[in-house]
Amino acid sequence: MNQPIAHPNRSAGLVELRIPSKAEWVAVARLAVAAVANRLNFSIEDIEDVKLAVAEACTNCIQHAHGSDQIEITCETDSDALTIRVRDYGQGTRPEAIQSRRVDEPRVGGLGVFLIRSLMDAVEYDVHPERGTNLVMTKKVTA
Amino acid sequence: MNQPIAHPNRSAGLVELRIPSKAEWVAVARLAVAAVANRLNFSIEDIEDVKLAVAEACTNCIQHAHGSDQIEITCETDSDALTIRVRDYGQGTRPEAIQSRRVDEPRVGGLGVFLIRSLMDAVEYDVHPERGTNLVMTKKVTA
Amino acid sequence: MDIKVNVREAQGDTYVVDLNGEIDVYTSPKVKDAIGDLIDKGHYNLVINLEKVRYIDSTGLGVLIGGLKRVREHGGTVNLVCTNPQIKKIFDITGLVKIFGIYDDEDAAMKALV
Amino acid sequence: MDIKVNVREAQGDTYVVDLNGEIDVYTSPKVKDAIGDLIDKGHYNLVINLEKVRYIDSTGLGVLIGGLKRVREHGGTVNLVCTNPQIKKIFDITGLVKIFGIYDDEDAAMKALV
Ligand SMILES: Nc1ncnc2c1ncn2[C@@H]1O[C@H](COP(=O)(O)OP(=O)(O)O)[C@@H](O)[C@H]1O
Ligand SMILES: Nc1ncnc2c1ncn2[C@@H]1O[C@H](COP(=O)(O)OP(=O)(O)O)[C@@H](O)[C@H]1O
Repeated sequence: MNQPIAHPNRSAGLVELRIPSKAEWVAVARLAVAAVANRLNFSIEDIEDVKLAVAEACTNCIQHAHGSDQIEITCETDSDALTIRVRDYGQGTRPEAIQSRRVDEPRVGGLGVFLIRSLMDAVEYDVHPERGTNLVMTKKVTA
Repeated sequence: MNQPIAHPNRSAGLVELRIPSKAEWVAVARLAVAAVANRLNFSIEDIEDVKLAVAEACTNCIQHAHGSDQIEITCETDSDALTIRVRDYGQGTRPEAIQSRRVDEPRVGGLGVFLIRSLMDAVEYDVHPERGTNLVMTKKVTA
Repeated sequence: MDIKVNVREAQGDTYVVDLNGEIDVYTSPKVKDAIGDLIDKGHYNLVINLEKVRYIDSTGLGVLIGGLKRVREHGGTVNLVCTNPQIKKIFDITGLVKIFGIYDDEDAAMKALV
Repeated sequence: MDIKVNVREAQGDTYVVDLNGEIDVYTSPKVKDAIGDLIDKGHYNLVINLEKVRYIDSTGLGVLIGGLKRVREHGGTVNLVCTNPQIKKIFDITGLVKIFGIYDDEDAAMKALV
């Protein structure tokens, strides 16, 4: 908690956001990232995909990363891709937990990671039971 | 530059944002802050006021704070007020420079600080020629 | 960034839930409560109108799935009205199109119910 | 978060500049260029239609003021069409209402020009 945001590869197009790990602030992350995506040449549909992926990631931090009071979202923009990192400093999880499934019976839950993987072009989870979860996901601009 | 965001009074409702000090990212600050304001009971008009004040502050960082590559925006929310800090780490200015004027002849420029002071309920500039500029402004929720 | 929920009685013993806004982790409890109330009162045939929903996430989907599960236990069903292509896409990629009846207008959703 | 600029020739030697979107530090250079082009070509009586502008900041105001200054040197003028209450308020508190002719529709802005 409360660590300064690390900047290994600070670039000109880096936007960093921190929100409290509470449901009411997810909309802020969603809209800020949509505004970032708007600066690239994304279609409206792609921007909606990115919004949803970020929201799912934040929702998971809030619901599963116990002990983390903040969520850190960084956006790195290129002319041809948007890379978004969502991380918490809470109680993490085991890699096996990060599974995604399609629905074939009405069961509540378990759709977040599936949606993230479906909507983004590259998704990498760095999970650790103690250190919290670090998700890096990329959406490519398709011209 | 590149200082970690300082958290003297971290509170539950604190949202922090960093954008590159470039014109194209001001819209991200504007929309993120609007999303934060939306979480309080602000009227649409008040949210527009807050958006414009933040944009004017960011525009000034971009146009006047030479040597600062980032702008830091923090929003602290209360049930009855939104306090926004906008700071840069660039070349600052002298207090006398922070003046506001009304227009009585068509002259370009010099409206930003005036608008900030007009639209927000409390505005405090901490200016320094070397350390950069720190603006703290508050908008009260009027029920 | 909020949700408006409106519940209307329709023909037969069916109820329509109109949703207007965004359904996410913050707003979905309100939707869940509205649907839960109806089910608690013994109404098991529902149309949920998503025409004015601009955004839904997995929490919102979870509320809809949860509602469907509960009414099915009583032989009821939940039909959805949805026209937004982005939201349709979400039902599509999650496979929920195969679980929910999804219709382009309320009339069709209603007819399929009774 | 972008601006669309459209220039139309109107009656007499007047031109209308239609703006659609948000005018801020990022988008205002595009507006400045469009107005500057017209003035460079000797058109000094302009109507700038802000009806579809959702947002303007001091950079945008500066572009309008700069245009007005330039056309006035040639005996011309700039009239604005503006209906958005928030934008009207900005012209009001900055005192720009006293410098620009601001009208509720293009017809009125046009008539006041010629
Ligand atoms: N930030 C996180 N911290 C801890 N665990 C996480 C995090 N993100 C995902 N997980 C794990 O991945 C699982 C699958 O997540 P998801 O697909 O969104 O479904 P759900 O949240 O409904 O369980 C979660 O149940 C949780 O165990
Ligand atoms: N972040 C900042 N860094 C340095 N100088 C600033 C900053 N913000 C405001 N100023 C000073 O305040 C002056 C007034 O700003 P403003 O009212 O926005 O008008 P303008 O930007 O058009 O000059 C600027 O010209 C500048 O000297």
